[in-house]
Amino acid sequence: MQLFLQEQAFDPWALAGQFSSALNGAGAMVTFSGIVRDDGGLTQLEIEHYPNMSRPAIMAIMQEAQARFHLLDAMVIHRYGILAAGEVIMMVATAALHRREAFEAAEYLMDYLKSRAPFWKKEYRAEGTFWVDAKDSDEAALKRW
Amino acid sequence: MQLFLQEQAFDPWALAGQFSSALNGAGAMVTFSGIVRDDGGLTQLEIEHYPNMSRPAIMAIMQEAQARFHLLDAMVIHRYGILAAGEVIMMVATAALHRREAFEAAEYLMDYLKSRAPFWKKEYRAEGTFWVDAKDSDEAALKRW
Amino acid sequence: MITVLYFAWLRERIGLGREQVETRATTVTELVDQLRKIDDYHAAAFSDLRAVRVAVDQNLVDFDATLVGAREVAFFPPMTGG
Amino acid sequence: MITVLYFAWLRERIGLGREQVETRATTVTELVDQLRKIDDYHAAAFSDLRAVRVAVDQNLVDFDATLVGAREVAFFPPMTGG
Repeated sequence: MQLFLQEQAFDPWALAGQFSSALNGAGAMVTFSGIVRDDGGLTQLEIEHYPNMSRPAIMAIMQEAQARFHLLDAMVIHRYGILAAGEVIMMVATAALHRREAFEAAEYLMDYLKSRAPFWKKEYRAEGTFWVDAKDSDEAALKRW
Repeated sequence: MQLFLQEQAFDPWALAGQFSSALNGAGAMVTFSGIVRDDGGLTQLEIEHYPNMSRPAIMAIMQEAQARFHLLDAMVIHRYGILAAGEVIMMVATAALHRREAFEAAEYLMDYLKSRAPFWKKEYRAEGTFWVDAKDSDEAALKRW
Repeated sequence: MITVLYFAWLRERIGLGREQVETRATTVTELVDQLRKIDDYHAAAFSDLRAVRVAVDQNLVDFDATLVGAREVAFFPPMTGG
Repeated sequence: MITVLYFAWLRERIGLGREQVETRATTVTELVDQLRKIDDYHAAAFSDLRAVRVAVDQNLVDFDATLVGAREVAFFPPMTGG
């Protein structure tokens, strides 16, 4: 399993290709990429994180996902710092024998990263800066697991 | 929306990158890749399809997915012919404003491609050749939708 | 005259992937009854219809579907795409 | 001596991201009561604890969690990762 936390931009598809090439015996691979959504008014997105905690918190989520969904491998990349609209914020990749496990593990990882990994997003707009509120729907999504 | 049906191998991550680059306003992108699973005994996999039907059938599934999950874009690549273990059989990519729609659309596409697109898999093993049986679990997966 | 197509193990069991059939069948079931009489291979391929799916003019249908106006009927096992 | 960390709008409202606090608090709640008294900024940041999450030594905990042996306590809003 691999976890990258970094400020600099990354090529998600080069990393997905490396992840894919290293697989052995997998039948299914899922990737999720989160993109800074360009809604017309956003000039940039700042992502703050808690460095001492983000790595162990995400590693714990990944280990839980691996055990629960019998993953052959998993990868998470998450950026922090300043991002422009259209840039990839983060990517999750999962590999398993069958599609159901690969899909569920990716959704599980995303649901936990959204609400349990110590990251906070701040939007920069012409009108000012705004911390993104946590959504009730994201907290509710955890109940599925 | 793009659909590629082809005999030759493809680079899924180059295509995913092109798909990603063309997105405008998406917040979430999901890919699924199906891989010829190397279980030790498989020497090759042959995929037969019904050329007159496979393209319209998959296009209909993609249009249904786009409408149902408000997709910004979708892409399907599916190979036929002879494949070796470890090769990518097919890829689905979906893009939406939010992660739930992108995930659900990819799962919906996969569930329908598995059981409603006219493809048949034949395994080549030392002991002989075997047509892959459709799984009850794949038919059952459609009930979710 | 209808074009009849066979895929996967139906094609292998019958020994051909396509044939032109002169028929007065008005439903898929009637066509299957006619095809069964061609030879033992056809009869064997259609011995258990629970294992067979059918498309009329590239659309999945049930065996009681009409053949009025149909040009191409395909028989095959449950699909295993993806 | 405990290291107290603040993130996101708590950091901005309090005006600093980290401070060393001499405390006899045995729970997070007791520590919060002490922090509130530092100045109006602290008091404002902790005015509604429903909007605040806390981690002790990098583990998410409830406000009644013990501080015995704790070295680092972090306060922040609900997380918005992914």
